[in-house]
Amino acid sequence: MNHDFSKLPEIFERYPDTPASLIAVLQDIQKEYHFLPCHALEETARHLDVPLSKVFSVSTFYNAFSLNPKGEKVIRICIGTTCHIRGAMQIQQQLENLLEIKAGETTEDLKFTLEVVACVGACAMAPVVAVNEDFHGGITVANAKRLVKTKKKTKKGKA
Amino acid sequence: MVTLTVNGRVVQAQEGEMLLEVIRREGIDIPALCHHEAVEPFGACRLCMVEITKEAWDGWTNHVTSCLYPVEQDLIVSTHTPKVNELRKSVLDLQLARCPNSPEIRKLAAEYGVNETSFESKPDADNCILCGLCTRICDKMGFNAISTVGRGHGKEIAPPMHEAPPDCVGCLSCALNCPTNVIEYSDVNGKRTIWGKQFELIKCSECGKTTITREFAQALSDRKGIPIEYFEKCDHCHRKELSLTMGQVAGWSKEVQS
Amino acid sequence: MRVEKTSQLAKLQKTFLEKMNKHDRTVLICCGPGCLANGAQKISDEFHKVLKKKKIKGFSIEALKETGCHGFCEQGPLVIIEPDGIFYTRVKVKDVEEIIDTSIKKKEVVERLLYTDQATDKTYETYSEIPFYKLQHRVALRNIGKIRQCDIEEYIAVGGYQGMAKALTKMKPMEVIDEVTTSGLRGRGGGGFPAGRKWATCAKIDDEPRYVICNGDEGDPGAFMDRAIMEGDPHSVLEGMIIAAYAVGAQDGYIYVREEYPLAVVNIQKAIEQATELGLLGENILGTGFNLNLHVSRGGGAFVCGESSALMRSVAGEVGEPRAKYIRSVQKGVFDKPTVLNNVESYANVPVIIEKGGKWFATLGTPKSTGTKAFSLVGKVRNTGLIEVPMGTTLRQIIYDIGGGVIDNKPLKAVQTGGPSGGCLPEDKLDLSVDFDTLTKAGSMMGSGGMIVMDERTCVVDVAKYFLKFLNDESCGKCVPCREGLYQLHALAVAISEGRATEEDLDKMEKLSDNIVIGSLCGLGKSGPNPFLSTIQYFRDEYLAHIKDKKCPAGVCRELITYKVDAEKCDGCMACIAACAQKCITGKKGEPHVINQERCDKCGACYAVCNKRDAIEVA
Amino acid sequence: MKSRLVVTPIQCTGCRTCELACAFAHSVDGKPGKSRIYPLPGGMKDLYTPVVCLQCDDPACMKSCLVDALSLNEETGAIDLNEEKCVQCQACVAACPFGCSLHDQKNANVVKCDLCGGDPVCAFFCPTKALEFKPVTPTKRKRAV
Repeated sequence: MNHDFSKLPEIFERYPDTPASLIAVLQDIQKEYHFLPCHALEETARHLDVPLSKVFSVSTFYNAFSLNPKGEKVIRICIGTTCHIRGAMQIQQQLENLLEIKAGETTEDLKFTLEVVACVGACAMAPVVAVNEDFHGGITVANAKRLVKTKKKTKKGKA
Repeated sequence: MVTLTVNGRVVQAQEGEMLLEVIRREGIDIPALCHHEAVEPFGACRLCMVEITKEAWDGWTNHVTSCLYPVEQDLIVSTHTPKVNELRKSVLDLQLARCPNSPEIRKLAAEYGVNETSFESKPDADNCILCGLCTRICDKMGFNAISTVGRGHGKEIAPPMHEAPPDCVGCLSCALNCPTNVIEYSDVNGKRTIWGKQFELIKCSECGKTTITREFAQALSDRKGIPIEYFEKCDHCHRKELSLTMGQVAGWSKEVQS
Repeated sequence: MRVEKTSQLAKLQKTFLEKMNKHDRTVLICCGPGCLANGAQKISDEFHKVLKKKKIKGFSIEALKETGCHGFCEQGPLVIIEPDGIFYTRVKVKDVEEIIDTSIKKKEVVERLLYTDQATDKTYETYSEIPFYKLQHRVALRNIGKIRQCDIEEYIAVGGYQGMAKALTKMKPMEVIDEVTTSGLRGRGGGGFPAGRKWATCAKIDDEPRYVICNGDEGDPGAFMDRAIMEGDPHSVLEGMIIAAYAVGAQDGYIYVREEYPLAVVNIQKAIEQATELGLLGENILGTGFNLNLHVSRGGGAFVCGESSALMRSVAGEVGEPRAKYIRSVQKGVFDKPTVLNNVESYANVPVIIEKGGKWFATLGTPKSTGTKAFSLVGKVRNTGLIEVPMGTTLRQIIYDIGGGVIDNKPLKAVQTGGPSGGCLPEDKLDLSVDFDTLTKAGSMMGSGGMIVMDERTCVVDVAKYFLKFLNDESCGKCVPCREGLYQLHALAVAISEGRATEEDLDKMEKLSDNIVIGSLCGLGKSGPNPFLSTIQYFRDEYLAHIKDKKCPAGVCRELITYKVDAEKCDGCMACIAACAQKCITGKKGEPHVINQERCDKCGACYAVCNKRDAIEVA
Repeated sequence: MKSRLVVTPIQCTGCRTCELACAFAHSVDGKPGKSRIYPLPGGMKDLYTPVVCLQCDDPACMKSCLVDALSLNEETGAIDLNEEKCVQCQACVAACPFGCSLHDQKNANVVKCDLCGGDPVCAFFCPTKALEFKPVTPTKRKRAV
């Protein structure tokens, strides 16, 4: 896959050129490309003067990073304790069935990524599902279906 | 100097020394799989755990990894209490579940009475116990070619992107210090292969014996200013050369004398 | 503009306070995480839209405020009309115009949006009368929900940065530490270590530079107190950090914020900029010659980074693997330099302690656990939300008096405190006082303050399994007992939940747990078996039911339950048929449905959608 | 003034007593170890040179060691190898221009002359004084790099 890496220098600009900036730089790259392309990791290693192996180690240690491309819409099902006891498992299964992927996977058309997240801190509204940065509380098996459907529609509508 | 007691023996130690050093100096055998003097103590394998207490602690005891615990005045250390042995046994039981086929782990576990793990064995087991010695030694040598990848139970040791590591020079330090000998390499026909990367071994310009890899020699030359020619001969031919040079000087003086 | 002197700060406060009270009506729209998830942003947008069209005397758009979490998330989105404190709940976009016309124009009340207590059927006009609020005592959360979120002007207006001014200009560093020691403040992140002692140790170490760090990596699932503070009142955290930095002699500090809290990252960053602009951060603060720079460090999503040594490695851009703490982090912390690390709530308490005095703080709570503590009260409790109560309040008071009891008045089975590393306490422990030592003694812990209420439909084996999975996923993998031990412990918990385990397995788990507790390197591992240990302590029977009778009494563990349609109760609405992903429910409209047990994967979707709730039975 | 191992090749008869002494002095598990000293032909008839570490002033072995396993023992003047620290990379074996860091294949480790901790047995047992441990003026010392 080809990517436009012209954004990288701009990302590097934002932080001091020290190894301590590694995580921040990777986070910005993740935000920009929705994953960490190999080339970007190599550039980061060179720029911050951090061994490539350390960059790889850090990018596989933290949940925030993904080495595989993610979908345009990242659906994150909160499986925090409260969501869990209020039925997040069922929501997860429902969404997995609807999108025909498992949690952690991305649809073939790169439109949706389904993820589980440990807790988004909106426990009072459990169970919670986040679509990109939008949080939706009080999700049930029935309205989870609607959520994905509307999301799919708006996607189609825009395209 | 610090005075402490190890298994009832009063011993002296330097300030800042770790308990493990003192214990081993006393000739007491305790296992430690993630420890190597070349690198900082790590505290991952938990086998070097000992019980510590002090008279002033009123019977309170603590279990610490001796590789990481600095000596303290009046410390009372016990290396083989029933609880310590149980801890080691438990750790070895768990390690055996991870690496059921490792002869090294099997042997050590058997010493603590574990012949088969009481847990479910890892189905796709390799013999890596994730002690991290390989990566830490690699880092210490300044090559940083490999690292831990991922975390938790799925953690592994791998080169970046799981591809041939660009920074590896084939020095073999990772493989030779692996406590379970899990890192594969081969030296065939003047070529060394490790981590999926191939290296040319230097052939002695005199006898043709292979020595270290060219990349390693180049790195040593670049970083330490050692003339690259030094690496062209094997140690044996170097000795022969020295013998002849000295012999020449000696022979010359012999002639002068006579 | 820069504030150069304390007197200037006092003047500013007056100006800002006048500005804040300029309008005779103020509308506060709660934009905390809970309300946002229920559409608070749309409410706020609607208010702006409608108010742009209408001109109301003595009111302008400036008097509309988006605030941090007001606390009563269950009833959100919340809108509060000040100064009377009129409290509107479950506000919808279509209600906005009516609120404006009635409450702002006519200064009357929209009755139907007021809160009615389900238990007593009593309706309340203002929030301060509601039991949920009435029984709380807010110190750390003092400003949240009352001022515009992340607004330095309003923070100063309500007395912000006065504690800092007092510390920097009237107190010596040692006096600041003494004050904090007197207050008895203990770490709110879960450890409960006395903050004053930590600061004193750090101040004494002869090494430079020193650092202050704020742990905002609130990783406990089920907890969102720190999130609410960082989003709603970030300046209180900054002020606390400045005071700490002054006390220990640090010139640099880091605030480590979870990236899962994007708004917290933004607001903390914004707050730092606002404070720096006013000269309350940066060089020569208040003309005292004291300098402090604060930086935001975003966490990468690793629970273990809540552990201080892992957090410090993460701040340095490394993998978050903890180090053994025989050499303490106050001595060798971030970048191997002396470091004071406290959590968000701890810092938020500090300005008040300095302002009102440590003695005042120590009058709150119990002698050994002073002050108040914020909790996120969630789970199967009626009034979910963010609360703050004096230490020593009993669990029963929190759950029943503030929380309004269990949903649908079901019996309470357990309350889980302390996050994954904490434990579950049964009904008969509800009269325990909530403080550090009592909870630990009972086999749970204070933790960062998640409080999750569980009813009879919660299976403790499932809860233990859930937490063990979480901890197993989040283990950094460095040391063997945690990496391998929690993995095996989880595997055994799964075996129990699937009816494959024996009683010997329980013994094995207890023994293994003991060894993990002693043998692990960091706090994550050392407390890792707690979810199992506390549940087996109080709910052994339920474990045995899974093992011996192959039954899950709570009807949760899939392998041990069956879903059945009660033909008499089923009215054939077909809702379950539509919800079933396995397509294993058959039946015609108006006729009782049947579940094909062979194909049923027990996902529970049918149970969840059944209109006549009890037409589908779990056994 | 520090003592040094002084080699006088003319005196050497190639009897290999030094080699034997060294192997015994450095025994491993009760078995003779790898000798650190080798009397080799000096290029002329009946001329032998006992080749042994020169304990250079600026030693290539020490420079090549990336884990600081080699260090100067101030007391003995020897470049000592800390076997506990050594990672077997054999950089020193390859780097020494005199071939005096050795790889012991049998025990899979690296060895080098440690002057027997200040009293080298090779010199003690040398019947012809081809090897002597005695004080020398520093100017005669060799440099490797």
